Order: sequence, then C-alpha cells, then structure tokens
Amino acid sequence: MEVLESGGGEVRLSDVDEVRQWMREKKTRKLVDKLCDERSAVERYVFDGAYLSYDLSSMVRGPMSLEREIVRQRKKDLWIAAKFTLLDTTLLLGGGCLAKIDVGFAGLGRTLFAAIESGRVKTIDWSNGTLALRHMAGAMGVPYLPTRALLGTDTFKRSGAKVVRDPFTNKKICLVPAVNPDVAIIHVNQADRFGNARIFGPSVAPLETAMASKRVILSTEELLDTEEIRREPGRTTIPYFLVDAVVLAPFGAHPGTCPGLYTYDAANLDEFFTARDDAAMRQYIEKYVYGPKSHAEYLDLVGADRLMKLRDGEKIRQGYYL
Amino acid sequence: MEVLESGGGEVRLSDVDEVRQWMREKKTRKLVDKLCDERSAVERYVFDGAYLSYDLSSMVRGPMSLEREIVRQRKKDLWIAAKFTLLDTTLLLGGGCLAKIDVGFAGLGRTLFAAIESGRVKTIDWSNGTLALRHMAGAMGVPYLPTRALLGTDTFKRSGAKVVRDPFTNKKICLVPAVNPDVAIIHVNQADRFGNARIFGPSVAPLETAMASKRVILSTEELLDTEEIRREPGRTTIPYFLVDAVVLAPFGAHPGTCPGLYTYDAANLDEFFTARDDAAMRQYIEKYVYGPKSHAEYLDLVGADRLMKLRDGEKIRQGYYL
Amino acid sequence: MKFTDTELMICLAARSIEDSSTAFVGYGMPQIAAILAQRLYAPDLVQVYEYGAIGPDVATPFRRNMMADARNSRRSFAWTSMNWTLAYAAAGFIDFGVLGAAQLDPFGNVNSTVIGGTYERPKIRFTGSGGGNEVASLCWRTILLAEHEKRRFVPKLDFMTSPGYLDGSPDAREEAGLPRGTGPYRVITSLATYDFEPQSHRMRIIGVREGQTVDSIKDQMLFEPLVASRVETLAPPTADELRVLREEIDPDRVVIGRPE
Amino acid sequence: MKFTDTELMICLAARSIEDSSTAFVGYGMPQIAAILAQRLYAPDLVQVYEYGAIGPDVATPFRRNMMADARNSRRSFAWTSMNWTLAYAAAGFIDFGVLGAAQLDPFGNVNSTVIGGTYERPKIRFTGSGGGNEVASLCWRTILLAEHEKRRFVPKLDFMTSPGYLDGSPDAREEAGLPRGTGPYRVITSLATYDFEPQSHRMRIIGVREGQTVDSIKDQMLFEPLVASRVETLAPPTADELRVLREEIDPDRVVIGRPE
Repeated sequence: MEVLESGGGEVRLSDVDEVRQWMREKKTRKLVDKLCDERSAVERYVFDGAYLSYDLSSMVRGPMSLEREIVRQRKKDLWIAAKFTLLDTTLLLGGGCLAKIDVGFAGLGRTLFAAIESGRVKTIDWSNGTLALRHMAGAMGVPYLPTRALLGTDTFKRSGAKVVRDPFTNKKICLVPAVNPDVAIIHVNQADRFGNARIFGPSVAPLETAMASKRVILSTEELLDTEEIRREPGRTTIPYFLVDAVVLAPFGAHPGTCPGLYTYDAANLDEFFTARDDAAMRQYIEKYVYGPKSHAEYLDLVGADRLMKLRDGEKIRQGYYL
Repeated sequence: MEVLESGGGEVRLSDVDEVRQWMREKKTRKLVDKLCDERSAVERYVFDGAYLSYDLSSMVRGPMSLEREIVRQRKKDLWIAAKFTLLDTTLLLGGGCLAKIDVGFAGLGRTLFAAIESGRVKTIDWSNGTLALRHMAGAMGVPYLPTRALLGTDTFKRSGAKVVRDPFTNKKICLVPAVNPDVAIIHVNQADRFGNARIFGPSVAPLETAMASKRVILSTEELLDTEEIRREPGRTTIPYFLVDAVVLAPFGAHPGTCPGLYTYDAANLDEFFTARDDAAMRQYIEKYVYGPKSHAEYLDLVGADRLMKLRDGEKIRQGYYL
Repeated sequence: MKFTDTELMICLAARSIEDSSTAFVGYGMPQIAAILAQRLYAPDLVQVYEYGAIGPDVATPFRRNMMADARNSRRSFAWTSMNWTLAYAAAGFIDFGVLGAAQLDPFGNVNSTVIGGTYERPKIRFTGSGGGNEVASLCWRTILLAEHEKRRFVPKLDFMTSPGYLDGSPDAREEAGLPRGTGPYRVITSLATYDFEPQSHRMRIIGVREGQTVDSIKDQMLFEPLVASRVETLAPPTADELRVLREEIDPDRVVIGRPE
Repeated sequence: MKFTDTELMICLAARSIEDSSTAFVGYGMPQIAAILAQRLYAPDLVQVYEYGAIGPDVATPFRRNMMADARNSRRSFAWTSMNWTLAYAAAGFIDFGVLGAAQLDPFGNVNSTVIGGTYERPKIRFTGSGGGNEVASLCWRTILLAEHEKRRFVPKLDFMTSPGYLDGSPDAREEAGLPRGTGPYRVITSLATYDFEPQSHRMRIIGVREGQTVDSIKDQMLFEPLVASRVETLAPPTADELRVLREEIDPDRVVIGRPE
C-alpha cells in the first residue's frame, strides 16, 4: 500500500491480534462481582507509563474521583488520550502524572501550557474527532479507520496518521491508527456489580473507549440489580464483559456536573481554574486530592449540605432520568 | 495503494463528494410536515432500477406495508441490499421487482432460488456483516471501511471488496466500499411528522441505513408530537433531517412481528411460506398486495379482530415500551 | 429412548459450549443448541445474536424464523445493532461461533451459497453467508453443525462461503488476514464428531455414534478424514436433554423433528 | 449604545447563519452567536455539538465551560456521541461550522495550536484542534471568528491546525482529499468582515466597522487582504440583539464582556 504521507507523531500502535488475545484471556465472561473501591481499582489497573483514556471531562460526567485517586497514588508517566478534555489534563499534570498527551483538546490553564512549552510534557497533536475515531478502530478490532479530516494540515504532520489513495475512488484519504488504551476510566449513571452500565445523555465515545481498552474501571453514581439492567436492555451502554472494576462513587464527577443529577460546583471550580501557577495548583491538590484519603473522605470534605444543594441545583431531569 | 486482490462482483460504487452534495441540496433541514401515504411516498422516491435498502426483515419490524406498495406499483429492476432478510426478497421477486441482490442472506423459498438458478435475478455475494458495514461507510462519508471478514473465501471473490496491506501493521485487510442506496425503507415504532423516529429493541443498521441513503421513507406504528421527541432525546434513533417521507402504518410490519407491540401472524406467514411455486406466489400477491389498494385496505382485509389478537399475543412489552 | 439425528447433534453441540463464555449463534439448530446448553450445562452462557441482542434469556418454546423478535431478545444485558455485535466479535470478545453448514471440506471450510453449475447459473442456490462468514472469521472457536450426508463432505467445495483453515497450511488463516488463533473447533454431525489436527488442520474423527465405526463414517464421506488415537463413542441424548428439548424448547418439533 | 468587540462579532456571526440550517458549534463565542441567531433570526437553526447533542434548545443564561451539560443539551431532537456527530458532518449534513481562531492566514487557514519557538518547545501553546479540524474539514461553510489584533493576521501560520483553502490554489482542498465544495465562508473580526474571493481563495474585505476604513483595517493586519468592489459599513449591534445577549444569554457577561 503506497503511503503518500505520514504524520511524524509518536503513535501508541496496536497489534490487533495481540489485543484480541488479551480480550480473550483477560476479560472474563464470568459474572463476577467487580465492586471495589477506587483505591484498589487504581492500584490494580493503572500502572506507571500506562496509556490512559477517559470519557467526557472534568466539567461534565468526568471520572473525577478516579482521576483524583490516580493523582493520590502518584502514578507516573501516563500517556493520555485528551479528547474533549478540560481540567483533567491540568489535574493529572499538577499531580506529576503526565508524560505525553495525544491532543484533541489539550486542556486549560497556564500550568499545563507552561509544562508543554518547557518540554516537560510531550504533545502529539490530533483532534477530538480523530481521537474518538482511533478508539472506534480499537473497538472494531481493525488496525485503522479512514477519515476526511486532518488532511492538508500541520495537525496531520504532527499526528501519527497516514494519507493514502483510496483504491475505490483514487482520492486521497487519511487513515488513523487504532488505539487500545491500557486503561480506561469512565463515569456512568448506573451500573450493576458485574459492570453492565448505563450512561444517560449525549457522550463522547464511552462504548468505543470501553471496548478498545485493555482494562476498564467504571465509577458509578448508583448501583443497580442486574434484574433492573435486564428489564431495559436498550438503556445499557456498556456490557459487563468489557469491565474490570466497578466503583460506587456518588458525586464522582464533582466538581463537574453529572447531567440530570447534580449541577457543577462553581466555587470549587473557581479554585481549580484560578490555580494558575504551580504553587496554587499544588495547594488545590493538597487540599482536595492528598487531603482526603478516599472519595468518601472527599465527599465529607465538600460537605453533605453543599452536595445536596448541587443536586437541587440541577433543574433538568427530563431526558436523563425518564 | 497496491491492491492485492479484488472481488469480481459488480459494485454500486459511491462518489463520496457527489453523495455529500446530494445530502446538502436534497435533504432539507426545514421542519416540514413529511406525513403522506405509502402510495405517494413510493411513487415519489422509489424508481425503476433504484438501489433499495431496508432494515430488519419481513418477520420482524420489517417495512412490509412499504414493500407491498412497491410491489403494488410494479416497480422494476430493483437492486437490493439483502442484509438479514427473510421473505422480503421472495415478495419483491414474486412481484417482478428484482434485478440484483447484494446477498447477505438471500432470503427463502424455491421461487427465489429458482429465479437465481435460472439467471433471472443476479446475485452479488457479501455477508450480513459486510453489507451492514458498507452502509456504515456510507453513513460516515468515507469511501470504504476495513474489516477482517470475507478474507480467503469465494464470498470475497464474488463481492466487490478488495484486499490491501494495512500500512500500519503490514497485515492483509479487507476493504468494503461504501454503499449509498437510492432509497431506504424503515419501519419504526414512533415518529413525528418531521421524521424524528424511535426504534425500540435490537436492530440491524437503521441509523446507518438512513444516513447513507439518498431518500428515506419511514413507516411508523405511531405518530408523536415533536415535544414528546424532545422530552427524551436519548430515545431518538433517526433525526428528522435524514428523512424524506413519514407514513403512518399501524401494523406496518404485518405479517411479521413488531417486537413489544404485536406478535407475528402465523396463519398468514404459513400462506406466504408455502407459496413455493410461482403460481402460489402470484396468488398470495394477488390476494394480499394487489387486492387491497392501500395499507388501510390491507388492514381491513386482515381484519380488526385478528389484529387485536396479534397485539394481545405479544406478551413481552418490557424493554420496548418502558 | 429414540431420538432424531437433529436431537443428537443439538445435544452434542450443547455439551461442547463452555459455561461463562460468549457464543455467536445462528438461527435454527445452533440457537437451540445454545438454549439447551444454557438450560443444562452453561447457565451463564452469553448468547450473542448478530441483530444486536447480547445475553438474552430466550423464551421457550422456540418459534421458527423469529430471530430478533421479543422472545429471542428479552432480558438481554444489552441491545445494540449489527455493526456493534460484529465489532465485539472482531475485537476478540466472542468465544464461540455456532454455524450450520450445507457442504464442508477437510479443512472445515463451509459452503452455504451454491452447488453445481456455475456461480451465475448454479444448480442449487442457498441463502449465502448470512452472518456465517463473520462468525467463522472472527469468533475464537467455531462449531460447525451438519446432517451427515455423504455429498456434504467433499474434498473441494463448490463455493467457499465461510473460512475454515482455508488450504490447511500452517498459517493459512493468518496469511489471509484473518485473526490469529481462530478457526473451526468442532464439526458435529448426526453420526460423528471431529476436531482438527493441529498441524495439518484436517478434520479428525474424535467420536462416533453408537452403532457406527470409524470405517462406516469414512464410507459416508467423499474425503478421507484423519482419525484420533482415541475415538469415543458418543453418548446419546440423555433423558434430561430430551425432556428439555421436547417439552421446553421445541414442543412443536419445528427444528428437532420426531423420531420415526 | 456602547458595545464590546465581542458583542459586535457575535451579532455579525448570528446574522450570517441561515435559518433552517444545521450548524456545528464550538464553545464560547460560536455558541453564543448560534444561540443569538436562534433567538432572533433563525428559530429553526439546528445546533449540533461534537459531544452528541443534535438540535438542543439551549437554556440561558449561558454558563461557562459547560458544553455537554444538561442546559446545553436539553430538548434536543437526538442525543448521540462524537463519532456519530462527526459522521453527520462527513456525510454532508452540516451546513455551517462556527469556530474561533487564534491566528489566521490569507487563505483562512487557522492556528490554534502553537505560536513561536518550535513545535516541541513553543513560545505559546494553545489547546490544539479540539473539534476544530473536523469542523473546518467537513462542514459546508465555516465561519471564523477572531478578535482583530494585528498579530493574528499573518502571511504564514506558525502551525496550521485546521484547514482553510490551504495554499489557495483552485482545487487545493480537494487535492488534499478534503470534501469538495467546502471551506471558509466568512471571517468575522471585531473590525471587519471578509469573504474569500472565489478564484484566489484569498480573504477579501466585505464589511468594515463604523469609524474604520479599508485602509485602517489593512494597517491592522500582517498580510494584504483583497477588497470587495463594494464594502459595506457593518451595522452595529441592534438594541434587540444587545438586550437578548445581555439579559437572556449572558447576563454575567462571561463571554460578551462589558463596554468600558
């Protein structure tokens, strides 16, 4: 296959057959209880140097309790898929966890940009859409998917994509390689103990991310009985055999919103957003991440009254909770 | 791009840019009332020689009222995408409408097989999965999608797929070209007059088929107000701007089942299944297709009492109608 | 107790499927075998259907031709659509595939498309692949079911619809681009069971029905199969299996038939 | 009435979006322009967000940084996910794309990645493409918004994040493989509006703000734009526009700011 042009970016390439073998051996089809706390889930499945993917962002239904635990455990040298990200990258960077970013949207804040500008963190530029598509390729068990984005730009040149001629129409087409993250963290609305999970509302690529990833940690607002899952199979977003760990984490997306359930915590986000230099970010992390030893302690730190107000502050249930 | 092998089957190739232009010009984003009867919908959008795609099958949530209307209007030389089909091909063949079949599953019955064996109908063999994938390529606006199916077989040789080396891993991969049908007919559970539609239960590729097709005719069991659609956006399968016509067709899947709503009509299907020679098939078509002049007359022919019994005969609502 | 050929095949297939596995199941015999397995041997078997049901608790009695109806889909873990179910298979999540075969060759390649004549003007036309090509390509272990008729076991297929071990050479599947480590696992007929010898990838008799011998089996095939060093005599359907099949799953005997 | 630069740009953008069209909308100014358009000029505008909302009736007041929350998603026609929204764009269903730009060149190419230094060690790092590359690649007509600062309008970008007309040659986009007939449609700044001259694909001044002239605009750019034969004077925000912006959409002035 004649490659007309190749992006020069470093790629986390997948061997489709090696990934298949993993999914065969390491993803049990047994209905085993996967409920655990965020500490043991992160200890078990997030390792230094891992490629990490998350769905949505710090602001909206992000897996924030799990991100905080990753920082708490001082994981190192993570390579992340930053699709549709906001303060997630900033937090992981502040915790010293980041080595490389596959950039859809790099995230926000001077701290982050300074780290990139100084070379402490390496970027490989893609786009939100091509990162989502790379997860879809990983989910579909194919080495790549074609797209008509990236073409002609420097984003392409810095990515790990390739341009070839489509053999059917002879037009140029861009191919993006599959990504199969070592671990995915996804916050869901409801799940059973086996990992059957429901996400309500629009989303980035939760199923693609779960299917593509070698390990999947779910945090969930609510635990359901499997009977409940089976009653409405059309609402299941992720089936259990993709999932390795289920963590019960009410308000797990705090300080962001979990749409339909609670609104965002504006005051907390202000603290976060204004942590513009390293010192302020350290302080934020000291207070909200290292301080509490678990998500349970974090919730106490935020306070029940505040959490209830956030729940009341979400005025839209319609469409999410039917 | 070096093509290692090409299937010899005739392909309905898409020019992605020509299709895009069509979707720009012919698919209005205006909220216009698209409600009409099956007669005018089929007159307007199904032409002789058209490439036709339908979702699911004669037995389950198939667009049977529309298929009957196509036969009633004596459309000719259709080329169909027979993915997950059952008696649909048999009916269209019996009506003299068929010229070519992209075979996932050819369908059932001696009448059909005799037509293929005698060369009256041409087959191009694919598989259910690769036909669904070709619709997905059409929906994604790309000229093809890769798959690891078809490889090594005669099915590949008779298809219009190609084998190339994947430029990332250097392994062989099969590419299936996008298909953009001239017209799709899809039976849905609920829709508004603009074409926002809901399908309940598992499915083959309704959204992919609707997105890929130049014209889309929906038949629907029920009409909803748009307000109702907006109340639960997570239940919308097909957004209105993909749709050209909406036909109200209660029991539109008869004699098949619409899961969760009514069961199949065993007696009628027996007549259908046993129409094994051309004469018997003509008789079936005479009685059930040419006889009634519309779906309304068809329903009267079947009879209200029988229909109510079919509704009562579906004992499972759970998961479909929440 | 008397039983039909189909009942035997279904029971043998049901015993070959492991519990707590995922199985891509086709219409008819394969589906009934999976339901039987689930009722008796593999309660946590996850049936996966190409039309999008993942892990349904299929209602019985079974009804003919009703794949995708509510009775075949109810109480699933998830409902999705074909491109996704096949993605699960392609990504390595589906352990077993169970398929019927109209014609078979020594390497487990399957024909369900045409027999005789030319492709354009065949003597007999079948339904074609359906989901069979994907199942045989992408699932880890494929179980093939076929009524044991001599003409079905041919040295060379009239048409290769779905891949077995192709020409049987050691890496034939992988060289063709098919996923590594996949291929036919068992062939189950009304007279015998086969696996595939690991080096040659040829069908090998591992079990024969009571009253049959290895030679009688060979007589009823158009190619010479290998024979395992130990060939078991296949246990006939148990009373339990027949009860579940005849009373719960297929009381109308639509698929399983009636013993003469 | 006094107004901010941002308010002007938002109003100009809102007036450029047609009713009963689909528009892929980015965060911030683009979103507010789309909401304003919908309130005043294009009631049946279908906003499409990369995170999966199709046609939401966005709740106001607008809240910062909350793309994908319930207020931005409510009462949609459909909810889906990113691979699907981008499929709609790729398949030709999205009429407009509205994007902010940190740096622009004469052909409407956009930089939102790095400025200065090298790619590895830039002087300034931005957020990168986000959904911008897809929007600029796949939507039919892209509207680019940029505060009018001289340094933003450069003859050559430090980094081309999202494609405009590339090198401006007649079929540059199509030759690169981008969809035929797409590209930047308008550039809207705080001082002027531009279209692209059809042959050369160069930015062309078509409107200037009151108090500005073509020459004063050119003085505030690092490349020489073309000038249309007729250059209109841009109507300032109307009282109605400002009322909706300030009272309904952004009463906290998070995005629109306050006039000095």
